[in-house]
Amino acid sequence: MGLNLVALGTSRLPSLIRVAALQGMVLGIMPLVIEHELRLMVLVIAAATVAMKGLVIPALLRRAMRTANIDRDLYPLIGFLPSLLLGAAGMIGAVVLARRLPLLPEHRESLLVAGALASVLTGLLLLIGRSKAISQVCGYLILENGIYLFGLLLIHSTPLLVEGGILLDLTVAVFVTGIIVDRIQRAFDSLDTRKLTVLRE
Amino acid sequence: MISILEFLARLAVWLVLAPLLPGIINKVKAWVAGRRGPPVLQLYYDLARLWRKGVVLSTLASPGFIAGPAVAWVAVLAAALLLPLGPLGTSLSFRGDVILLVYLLALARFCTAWAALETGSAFEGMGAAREVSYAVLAEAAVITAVLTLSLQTRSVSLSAMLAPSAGTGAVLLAVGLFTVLLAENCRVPFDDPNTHLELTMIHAVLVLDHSGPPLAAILHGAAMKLLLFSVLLVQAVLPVGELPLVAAAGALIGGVLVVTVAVGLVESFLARYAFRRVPLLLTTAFLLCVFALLIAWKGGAA
Amino acid sequence: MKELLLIVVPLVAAAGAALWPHDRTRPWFLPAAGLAHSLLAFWLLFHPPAVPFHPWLGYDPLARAMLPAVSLLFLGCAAYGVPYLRLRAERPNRVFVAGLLAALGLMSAAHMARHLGLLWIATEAVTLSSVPLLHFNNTPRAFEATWKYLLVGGTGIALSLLGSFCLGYASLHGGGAGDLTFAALMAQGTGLSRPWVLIAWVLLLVGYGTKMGLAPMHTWKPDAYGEAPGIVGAMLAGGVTTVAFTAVLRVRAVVEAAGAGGVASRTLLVIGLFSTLVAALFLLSARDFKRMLAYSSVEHMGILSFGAALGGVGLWAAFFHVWNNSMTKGALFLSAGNLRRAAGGRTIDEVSGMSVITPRSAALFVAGLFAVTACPPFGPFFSELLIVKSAFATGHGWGAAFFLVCLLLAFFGLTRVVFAIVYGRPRTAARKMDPRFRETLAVIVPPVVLLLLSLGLGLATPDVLREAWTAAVRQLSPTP
Amino acid sequence: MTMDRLIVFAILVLVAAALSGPRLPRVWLALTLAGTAAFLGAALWALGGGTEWDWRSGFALGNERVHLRLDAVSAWFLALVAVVGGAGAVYARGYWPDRERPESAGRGRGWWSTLILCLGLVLLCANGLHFLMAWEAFALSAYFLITLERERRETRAAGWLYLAASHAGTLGLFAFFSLLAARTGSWELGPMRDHPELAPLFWVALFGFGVKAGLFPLHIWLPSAHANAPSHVSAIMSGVAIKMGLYGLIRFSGWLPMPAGAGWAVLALGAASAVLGAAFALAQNDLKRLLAYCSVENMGVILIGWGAGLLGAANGDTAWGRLAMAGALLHVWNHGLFKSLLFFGAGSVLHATGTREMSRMGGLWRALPWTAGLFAFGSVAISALPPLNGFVSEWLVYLGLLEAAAGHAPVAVATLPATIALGVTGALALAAFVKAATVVFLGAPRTQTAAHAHECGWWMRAPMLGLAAACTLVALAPAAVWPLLQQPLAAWNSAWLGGEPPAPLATLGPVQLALAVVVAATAVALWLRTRTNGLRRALTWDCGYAAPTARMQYTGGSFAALAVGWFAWVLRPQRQLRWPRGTFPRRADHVERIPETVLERAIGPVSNVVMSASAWVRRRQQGHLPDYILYLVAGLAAVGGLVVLGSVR
Repeated sequence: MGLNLVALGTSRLPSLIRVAALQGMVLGIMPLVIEHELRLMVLVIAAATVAMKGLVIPALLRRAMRTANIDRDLYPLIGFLPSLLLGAAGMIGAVVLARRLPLLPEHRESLLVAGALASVLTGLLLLIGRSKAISQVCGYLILENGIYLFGLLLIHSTPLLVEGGILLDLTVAVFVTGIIVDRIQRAFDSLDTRKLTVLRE
Repeated sequence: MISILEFLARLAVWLVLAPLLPGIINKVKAWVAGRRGPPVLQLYYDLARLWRKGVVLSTLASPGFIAGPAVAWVAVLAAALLLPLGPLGTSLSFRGDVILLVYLLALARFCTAWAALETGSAFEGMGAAREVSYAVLAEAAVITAVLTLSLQTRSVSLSAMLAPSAGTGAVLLAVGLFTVLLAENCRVPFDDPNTHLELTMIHAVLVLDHSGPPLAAILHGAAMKLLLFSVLLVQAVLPVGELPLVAAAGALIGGVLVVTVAVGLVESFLARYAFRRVPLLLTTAFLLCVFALLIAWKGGAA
Repeated sequence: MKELLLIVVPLVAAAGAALWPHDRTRPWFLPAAGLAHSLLAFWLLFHPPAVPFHPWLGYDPLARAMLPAVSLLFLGCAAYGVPYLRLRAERPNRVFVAGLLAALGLMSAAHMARHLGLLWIATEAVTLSSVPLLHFNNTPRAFEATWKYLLVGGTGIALSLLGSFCLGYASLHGGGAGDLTFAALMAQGTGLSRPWVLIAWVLLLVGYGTKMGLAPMHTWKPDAYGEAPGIVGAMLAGGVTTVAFTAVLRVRAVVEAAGAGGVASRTLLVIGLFSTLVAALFLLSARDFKRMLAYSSVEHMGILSFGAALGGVGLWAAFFHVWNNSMTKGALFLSAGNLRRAAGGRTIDEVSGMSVITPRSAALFVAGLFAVTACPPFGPFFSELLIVKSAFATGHGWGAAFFLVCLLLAFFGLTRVVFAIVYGRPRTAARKMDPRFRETLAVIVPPVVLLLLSLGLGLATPDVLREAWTAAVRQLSPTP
Repeated sequence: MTMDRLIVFAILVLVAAALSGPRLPRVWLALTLAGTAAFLGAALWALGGGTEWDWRSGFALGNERVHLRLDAVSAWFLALVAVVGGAGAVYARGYWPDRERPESAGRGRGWWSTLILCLGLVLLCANGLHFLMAWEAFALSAYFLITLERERRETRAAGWLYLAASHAGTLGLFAFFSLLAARTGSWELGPMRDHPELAPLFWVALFGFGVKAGLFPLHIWLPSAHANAPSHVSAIMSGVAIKMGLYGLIRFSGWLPMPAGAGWAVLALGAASAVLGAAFALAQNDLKRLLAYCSVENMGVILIGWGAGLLGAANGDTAWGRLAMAGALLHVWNHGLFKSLLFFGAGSVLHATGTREMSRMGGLWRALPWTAGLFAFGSVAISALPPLNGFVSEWLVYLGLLEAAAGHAPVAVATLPATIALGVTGALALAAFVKAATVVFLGAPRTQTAAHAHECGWWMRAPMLGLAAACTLVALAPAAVWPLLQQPLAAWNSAWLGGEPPAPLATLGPVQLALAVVVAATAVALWLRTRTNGLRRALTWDCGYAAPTARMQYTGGSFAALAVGWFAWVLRPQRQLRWPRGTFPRRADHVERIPETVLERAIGPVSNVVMSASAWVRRRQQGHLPDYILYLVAGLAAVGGLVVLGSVR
């Protein structure tokens, strides 16, 4: 949870990526925590998640950042303080909402839902509030993390294929994003999407 | 056979008597002004002379320049023939003939204006413009009067319509129609038939370039129009239709004379209005007719 | 088993295209695969399988009502693609062809997916596979468009994933075994927990609505359509949007089964009318004729939602309109592609007098314009009239009136732009037109055929299609 | 049986004509004439025999069985379509020939036949769906005809305005027909007086058809379209196409139950269209715009008649209603005839001088004697002056209104003002046509082009003569037309079945004839008399002004100035005046422009509002990705709120 606030608060790109990575790791561990008896499949999933969310993608992003040697400051469209407050508000809202929602007994006390909603909100907030392409990718990552977190609710019931597919798609998505970022950098000599306003009404 | 003879007689009456009226009017004006004035039959002499004269034709004029007056004259005559003469009634009467009468006069107006504009002279243009524009208001008044009559008499053919009811309605109608008469025949206060400031005229300016027989046709037509309107006015106000023959004839002739004298008196005591006030006057006439209409409507409803 | 071929054939073709060495001959993969796909799709249209061959995947009535249209559109675009890619010989087309074929396969999968997760995966895959198509032109503008497409679309798709989870949780909470096939969900019906279903509906509507391009989630559309080649535009407008629409319909069926149909219909109605209005407003002052097409597509998505919201006859008309829209949009995008090539410009400030430069394409474009603005005797006229009629019949009189006003505004905008570029005197921009572009039969026939199809659909709707749509309506609302 | 043959033949031949048009002018002309002749035959057959032809196809078109039906009402209009269509085809041969218009002549021919065909189909279709199809096809082909000369910017603008307005009307009809279909459950059209719940639909129809008919507030598209179209197109648009709107109204007012206020509303609309249309016409200085506005006026006259008919039908006592309605229907024919004649005349003038600006013409009767004569004839006819046909129909309308008044019918409250309005209209129209005819044809040429004008060829002359002949026929033998006329009357309102012509009509005919003869005779007599007296040509006297120039003539503007002043409250003339100043004044001028008031004062502001809304929306989309995501979230929130509201309710 706290990671979200950090993500909102941080003013530098590397730390933002680090946050995302860390969150990915945590998510990877999650299933193991939730699962009481360890099944091979779960292990595989967890490992894959950790690898993907925690290692590959952050590495990718760092590469993109390095290749497009850009200064590491984020130019927020929504200032840090307001976004922090908004994030906090969102988090509270998420908790309240999670309380209001009818949950299965075994999920009652766990903060899974709240956390998921919170990081979804954070992700959206980052997407709206940050102008750097990479920061937006991070926001997107955090969004996906939140969703994945929510997906864990269903890890018993839903066949894991869904999860696998999600993981796959996510990675592919970000991978492609990375490429695009790369290309944009080549095309625009910057990763600031504020400059991406040729196409307009 | 009889009918044909009667028709010819009718024709003769209209053709022969019409030119009297301008003469009478002029006499009245002269009398008021204390002059001797031209003889009553002056117009007859003029017409006769004009009929024999040659014509000077504008180089711009087309055959319409001659045809126009002819058509106008026929139109007025035809309109006149539709008008019943007291108990004699009319030789041709059918439902809706009143509309035909109104539109025959419109035809006459169209042809006069056409003939006037043949010459491309600015003066005639001016006159034609005034003629057709003022006609818009006059037409409204006339139609309203027609409606009033047909409401009063519950009929739509002239011979039956001209059986008026006494009362305020009749008075209003009389005044309204009289005003229209003055306007349609271009008398003071709308126009001054014997001024020679072309700019100030409507009717006389229309005929500036006419001469000879066409001019004769125009003048005679104008006279007939005057007679027509006064006969219409008289019958719209006095219940001529109901009276016995002699009395009716007397009433009719007397009425026409009265109208003519009235026109003469108006001409001698009133000055010509400024053109921008003419619409006001015509509108007043129209409104008078509207009030008459309302009264008739009430009467019909009650 | 044949159903699976619908997916496999294009994917195999895509692989083949990816491996094929020669740029010149590679485009022929498109019509080949397209033809095979259409044959299959129509064979299945006439001989629908009695039972879906797998609970997760099957050529069910809904797929049957939609997929052939997409396949037909693809065939048209593929036929156009061959001369087009020859024209663009300077660009390597390996990725393009492969991506296009893959997109076709995945679209088929998405249409046939009868499982929430599978549907989502397929949709996401379609999105990704169309990314290389978008930046085919390899210009900065193209990249920008692609970037926006990816991020906006991606966010939308993420939301729809969240929505899928919510729906799953709804069934779990309702005591379901966590079977996320639509059949199972509908069977569970009111057993689903209502709040979760409603949340799911919101998220899924917005998510898939983003892919459909419903306002206010339409923002990626003009950029993408404006920068992509004509073929891709046509496929996006006629294919991908259809996929998303199918998804919305499937979800809506579940929500309806869960007893929240009224709410779902109302939201769908409002968002549909809103999209129509927004699109109309944008059209009124559009200047770029490819972006104009994008907004027209937004408008038609609105029309689809409006029809679907009415249910019953309206839904039937919406299926009808899906077909008409695919054909007409295809014709429009392809002829617009011709104009774009010939004119060397894209806005009404640069382009005019195309009726002199490329008379055939211009005439085609005008005809397409009248078709898309619901002028008889083209197909859209009949479907939209039917939608209006059912709106009146179901007592949505004011909705119908609003709808008609929006149509009118859209008509103003469209005619303004189209006549501006078609009539008048050619501009200097047209002088430096692409020298290689000639109005050959190859670039004229495909749009003509598509237009004729739209005409035929309107004048003489095949009974098999009517029957298919009826079946689809019955599948989605089994109660009546 | 033969009816089928005739109509099928007509349709096939016209299709062939449309196809042959671009390439083979002669074949096209032959085919078009054959087609129109067949239509005319069918129409007269239906009118003469009073037989109603009804045919249903075995096949379905657009999922509906084709249902054609030709009853007296549609036949009445079909006859007009055929006559003007044929005449226009001949006229186009001379007016829009290949050698002068290589680029557009072929297109023009093709679209012409298409238009005739679609007009015919509109009249024949008895199924809502197909009616709409024919209707829109007719609107589109008319659009392509109007924009034949599309290289001219103002033509394009006028065409677009027409198309936009017409589409607005069409969408109104979408609503009308789908409401009809939704309430009755089928697209089939036919008498449905037994559905009282359908009555309110009349208002929708009034809008949808009213736009096409050019009723006063909805006429915005009409003047510019009719002015900028090629003249033969203007002729058919003004003479026939706008009548289609009227056809729709009359048709459905006969089939549907009428709401209570219908007759009153129609009378009011008619009075407004008549008076204001005439006022606008008088104010115009563009010959074809003048004619166009005059169409609005005449539609008003027709509407007055139809409104009285509605009131009569609604109030049971049908004698006067029948008269007024008869007048309206007859005026449909008459206006079609003389308005086409006048537009042909205007076309010949335009052809000769290359301008529509009346103040550049003058004295054309010398160069164009035929055109001048025919135009004068048309002017007299359209001013509803005896002894021509315009008077017959307006007289019938008057008669109906007067009878209503005389009978003290309770609805006379409405008919009295209408009558007065009709009178004013007549006077205004007369003024307008005195202006049009005289400023163009009389006096001295105002410009060189006017001086070097040339008469049109026989291809253009013949149709005008034909139309004039048709006018004369109706004018002098109205009683002969009555049997045809009373068929549609009976078809419209079965209570009016059984029609001996109203007695006065039988009288009016001979009177008109006599009048015509006497007028001619007198004119000749006067001419002869003048000749015998001797006749000298001289300069216009002009009160002795020595050197009058053509520029000194009264212009159309000054001619109309008085009346325009009275109607300034609606005409809102815009004047720019530069007085001559100083000792040696520089050139002074006075420009007067009569705007299309409704368009500029009512539609303009509304469209500005809409456009600013559009601009606002566009400003929201400036390419900032974060904004886009924000909109997405906003959409999410909005839908969420909607769902919450919905589920709470």
